[in-house]
Amino acid sequence: MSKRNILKIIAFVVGLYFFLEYILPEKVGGDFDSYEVNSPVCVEKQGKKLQFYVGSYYKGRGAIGRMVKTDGAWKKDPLPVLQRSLFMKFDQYGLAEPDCAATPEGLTLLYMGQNEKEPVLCFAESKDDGKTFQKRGPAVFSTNGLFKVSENDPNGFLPDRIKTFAAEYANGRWEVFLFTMTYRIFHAAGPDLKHLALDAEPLAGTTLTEKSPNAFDVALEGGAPTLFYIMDREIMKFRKDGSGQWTPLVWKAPHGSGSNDTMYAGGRCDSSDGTLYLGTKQNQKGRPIDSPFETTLCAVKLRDLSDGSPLATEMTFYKKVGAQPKPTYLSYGTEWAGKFLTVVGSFAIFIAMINLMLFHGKKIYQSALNYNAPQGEEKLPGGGAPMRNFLKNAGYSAVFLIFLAVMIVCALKGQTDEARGTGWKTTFDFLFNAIQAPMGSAVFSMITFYMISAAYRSFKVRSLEAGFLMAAAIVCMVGQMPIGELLASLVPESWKLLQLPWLSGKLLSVLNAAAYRAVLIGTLIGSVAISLRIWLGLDNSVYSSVD
Amino acid sequence: MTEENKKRSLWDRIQFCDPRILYALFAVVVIVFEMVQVKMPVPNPVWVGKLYDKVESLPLDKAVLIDCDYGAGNRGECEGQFKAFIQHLFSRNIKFMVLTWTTNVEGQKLGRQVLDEVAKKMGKTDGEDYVMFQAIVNAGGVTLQSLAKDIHGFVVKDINGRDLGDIPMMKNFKSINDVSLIYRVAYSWGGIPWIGFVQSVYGTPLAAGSAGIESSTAYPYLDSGQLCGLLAGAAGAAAYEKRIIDAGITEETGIGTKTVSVQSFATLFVVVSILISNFAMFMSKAQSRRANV
Amino acid sequence: MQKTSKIFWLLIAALVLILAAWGEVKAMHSPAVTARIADLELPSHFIYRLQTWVAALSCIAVYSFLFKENPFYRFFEHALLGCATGYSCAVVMRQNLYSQWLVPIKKSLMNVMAGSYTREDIATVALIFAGVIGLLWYFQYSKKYFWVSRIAMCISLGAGAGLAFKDTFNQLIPQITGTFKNLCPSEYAMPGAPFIDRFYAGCENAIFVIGTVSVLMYFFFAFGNKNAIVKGSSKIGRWYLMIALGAFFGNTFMSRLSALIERVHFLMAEWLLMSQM
Amino acid sequence: MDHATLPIIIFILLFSSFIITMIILTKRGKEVFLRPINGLKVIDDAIGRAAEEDRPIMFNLGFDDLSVNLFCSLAVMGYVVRKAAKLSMPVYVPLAQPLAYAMAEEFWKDGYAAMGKEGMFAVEDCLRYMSSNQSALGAGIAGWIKRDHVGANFMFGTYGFESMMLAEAGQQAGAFQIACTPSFYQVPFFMVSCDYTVFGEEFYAAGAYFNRDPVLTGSLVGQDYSKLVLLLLIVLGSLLLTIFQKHDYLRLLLQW
Repeated sequence: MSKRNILKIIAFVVGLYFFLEYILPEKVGGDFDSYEVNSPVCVEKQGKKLQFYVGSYYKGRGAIGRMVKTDGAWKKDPLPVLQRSLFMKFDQYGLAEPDCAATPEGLTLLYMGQNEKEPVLCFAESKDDGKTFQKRGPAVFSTNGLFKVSENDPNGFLPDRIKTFAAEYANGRWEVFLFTMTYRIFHAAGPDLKHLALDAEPLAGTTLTEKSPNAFDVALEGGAPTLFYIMDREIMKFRKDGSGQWTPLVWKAPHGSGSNDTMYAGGRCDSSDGTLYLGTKQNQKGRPIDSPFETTLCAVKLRDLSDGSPLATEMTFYKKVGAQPKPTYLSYGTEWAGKFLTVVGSFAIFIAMINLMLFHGKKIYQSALNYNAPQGEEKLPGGGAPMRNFLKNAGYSAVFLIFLAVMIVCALKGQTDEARGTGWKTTFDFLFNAIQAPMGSAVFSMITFYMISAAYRSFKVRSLEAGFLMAAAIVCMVGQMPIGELLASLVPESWKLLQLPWLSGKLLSVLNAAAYRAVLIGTLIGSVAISLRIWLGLDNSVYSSVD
Repeated sequence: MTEENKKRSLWDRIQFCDPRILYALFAVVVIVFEMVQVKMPVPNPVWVGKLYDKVESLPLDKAVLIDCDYGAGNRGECEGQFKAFIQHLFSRNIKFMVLTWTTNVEGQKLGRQVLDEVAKKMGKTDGEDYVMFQAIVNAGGVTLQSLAKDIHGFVVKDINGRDLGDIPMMKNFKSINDVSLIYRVAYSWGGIPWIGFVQSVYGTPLAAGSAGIESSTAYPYLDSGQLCGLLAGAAGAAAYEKRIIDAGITEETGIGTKTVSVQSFATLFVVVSILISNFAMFMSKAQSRRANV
Repeated sequence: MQKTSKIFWLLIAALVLILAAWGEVKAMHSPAVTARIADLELPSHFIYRLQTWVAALSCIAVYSFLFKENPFYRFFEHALLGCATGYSCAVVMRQNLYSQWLVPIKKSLMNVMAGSYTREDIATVALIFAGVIGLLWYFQYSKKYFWVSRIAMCISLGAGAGLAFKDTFNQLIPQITGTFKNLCPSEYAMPGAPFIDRFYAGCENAIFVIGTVSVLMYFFFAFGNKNAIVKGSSKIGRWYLMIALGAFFGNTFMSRLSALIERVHFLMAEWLLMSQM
Repeated sequence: MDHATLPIIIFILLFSSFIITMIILTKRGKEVFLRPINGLKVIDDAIGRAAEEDRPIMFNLGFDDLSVNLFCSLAVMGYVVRKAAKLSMPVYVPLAQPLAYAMAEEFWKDGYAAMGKEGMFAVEDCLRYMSSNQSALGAGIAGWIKRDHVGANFMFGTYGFESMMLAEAGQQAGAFQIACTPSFYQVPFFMVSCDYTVFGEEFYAAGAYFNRDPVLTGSLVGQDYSKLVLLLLIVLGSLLLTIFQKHDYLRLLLQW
């Protein structure tokens, strides 16, 4: 077992750990709601309180989770109850804005299915208190009896695209309200969600500004379905009057938790036990009432909307700050491995310093020996007075060691808080601002002079290729500078090709991006090959100095 | 055919002139336009606007993680990008954490000087509105993986030596899921593999402020959506500064704007010199062809 | 020629000294200087001016290397090397090894001694092993045990190789899917866009996809030498690369120029106070 | 993703199998075709021209320390030294790293020994360790090129900004210059002042082309097949998207 093989095995084992940690699939039910949590909805089924919410693990991939209130505390299911499906056209990119209603057969959950076209209002039914749902596809609306469902507008006849919706199941009929992109509310009703008759005219009396409502839901208040929404700290309520027309019971009352910012109520309400529960997401703007600053879901009990008393809040914390994706069995070690390798790396940084100290120390030592050596046997180039000779050889090494020592001591002492006014901090700032920073940028900028003389002398268009390169370089340089902007203002707006900023933008974001993307793909595949060779020990150049 | 035995025609004298004349002319151009700060219309690249709008739409309950890794060499470009960005964050009351690496300690020192100066002007307190971590060693992807999972456990202390647990602001930011945007200011934006280990894993948007040289490698990533914004060189810094001045966040002209107005004349000088030297080459070739025909 | 250039440089030096002295006078009572002193928290005006002078001399030393390598430059170069190495080692000592490694280990050791410890404490104590491996780096100075220093390198290399797959494929997949471009977008793909915009978008996408494909073909080595398509498209690929290289060259100039302009701004504004701070 | 999705696992298995099988095949001696790089075909003409004008040849190894890049450059250097030894021409090799000096000396001596011309040129004045500081290295080599009026200048390996100084000095001295570097940023400067420029992955192909190391050649061919798969995916994806205007199924499949 030669030393080289031992090293190869060590490298292989360490590499295997990280490779397997990446390859093993996540433990089932990763923290699907660890990235974002919003739009909760509460529902009551035979005395059992449920709450559904949208949780997303990766930005934008919403899935619906479920919480049950058992003996006073909300308990969260680890797995999402409803997820996006890849090949069902309506919700490939995730689910959003759920609303739940209890029906005789079980629970029905309506949601906006996100896909690359407009969101589609779909629904799913569950028989076992929301543990599992079967998707039923889009809800179908029709005006005066004409059903038309097509691939382009799966919702059937719709006057406008849906912004948000509200639905409730009351005494055998579904009442659905649609808040459209043009800020109008439409009402639809029907025996089941596949046959909903949509009123031709929007709801009258709605004073809607160009804003979407904070909360928008329909609930049974005293048995009668009531639509209500919060818009700019005003609560509007609609109820069906005797003649079947929806009349607005306008009631303006301040609400919110006393802080001047509105209580962001993004959820729904439910009134099975006579009081309205309004699920809300914690207020983003100001500091929350008394809870630590966490994304919380709370069911807000609206005792009674009419007397305008502020909403009592019933807090339920459930998302842990700092939640992470569910690891595989090997993942618990990656944090420790990260700290381990970082510490090993930090030890390696001293090698550069030690090498420099050895190099310059040797120079000083040899010059000192040479100082009193007789004329003939100097080890270093001699000539001239011994002191001048010593300084010429060892002077600069001494300068290096002095500055090294002074800088280490000042940097160690000068950076802490209590050293703010002391001499250490001033010397440290002096050394940094007088020598390190200016010389660093001076050395970096020195090359500009080389570039200018090299550019002038040797950048000649000798071949067509060099001509292409030169033209692209000039367009890129002038196009990104204010000069390009000045020249562009002389050219008429429609002649895009002559406007250098536009041209350099296109050159960079299309031609350069395409070419460099291919180079990038080549480099990435190259790094896979190199790391594969190092990992499997095929590459011997790395162990060249080990027998 | 070295240049000595070539007939010293006018064009040859121009083509092979002494570089010191070039240096002198260039120095004159830079010094003159440094003293005469000409007011120039600052260009407005697409990706600067996209980053500005992204910061405008950031949620307040998450923090921004700034990776400040520029060196003394590219203060001209990156310091303007860093300063404009933190002024914008301060004006929108978005909390942010500044991360620095041991492999480039200048970034920590220069970043801290700029941060203290801007915080003092805009009345922001360390620990409440912003925090600067102590430097961490870059051991590649494995460092980012454990940093993303548990910031407190990995960084342990901030630059003044206070534990992260005692800092009031840090109570709400424990892992990368509490970070709404990562912004890397550096000479080479790709130096730290944020895309491979954080952006593609957690979906945290990543924006880059890089020196001009490396900005051309960012465009494939901008096109594929892995980067959500780019400030390219001093021109990028000047464009962002113009936007925050228009929004009334600050009045003083930024470092980028000063650099870019002188830089456009320096660039013009270089471009003109290249064209002259090419023109001289063509003329001398034509002359020699006419001579031996 | 030699004598005249010597006089020429002496004249330049004299002019600079006069401007510098005039700058000092202006600096005495210029508000911008006092603001700058407050910003940098410097104790006195003299220290600020000394710092500016040393910074200016170091810049001139660097630029003097352009003409000839001289002891003035070599002094400041070794000073820079000393400061840079010293500062980074001090930061590693205090901020990495002391407070990110020793302090957590001390704290969790106390917990373990006291008996009340969690899983994290044991993990932190186990980090001592990392220090042992870290010390192996220094075996490279001994001839006999040179290979021991390669252990630490192997661990880092192995981890790097293992993680390279994750880094590579997490970057690669969005790059590939990013190149799926719609070559002729229809009314359905871009609703409400007039034909001319859709045509331009289609051309742009076509240029992009052809570019990526042809440059990929340019870097094929193992096959396709006789195949006409590969030969033709790699020629197109080379044109695309020329333009990309032109963009690289243009941006390289931008960076170098802004570094020089920043230095000239420092010299003119802070040292000679001839331009606005 | 934090953990590999199904498409990524398929890619990993596919690419690894390409690379490993090709390495095993080339180790077993299967002759693998590598298209000649156009820049390297003219190496012989460059040496011949320099020999005619009786001007020395210079081979730069760039800034690499012990790494894959250095071994590729050394492979080409071995070939150049052997060719120059046949025409009994000196080859100057300036170096930037101490470790590289030892390896270069070995290759240099083997080259001349193979042609039976051991003692013809002294190692000390042909191989010189300049400095590991970039600006000093650039200035030193530029001076050396102009002083010795180099006839053919080869620049292999990775370069920083000193690439400009070398290329311009060589162009001034009227040398026939060939540059071959993986560092993409220096290619524009080489492109405009050298006669032939080889860049990107062609540098590794050059190494494999000359030293026929089975591991390097095999993995290059394996990488080519992987890139072919990705190329076909790109073409397929674009066509699919053009046909089904908005439904980007392949993108959804890959980003499961």
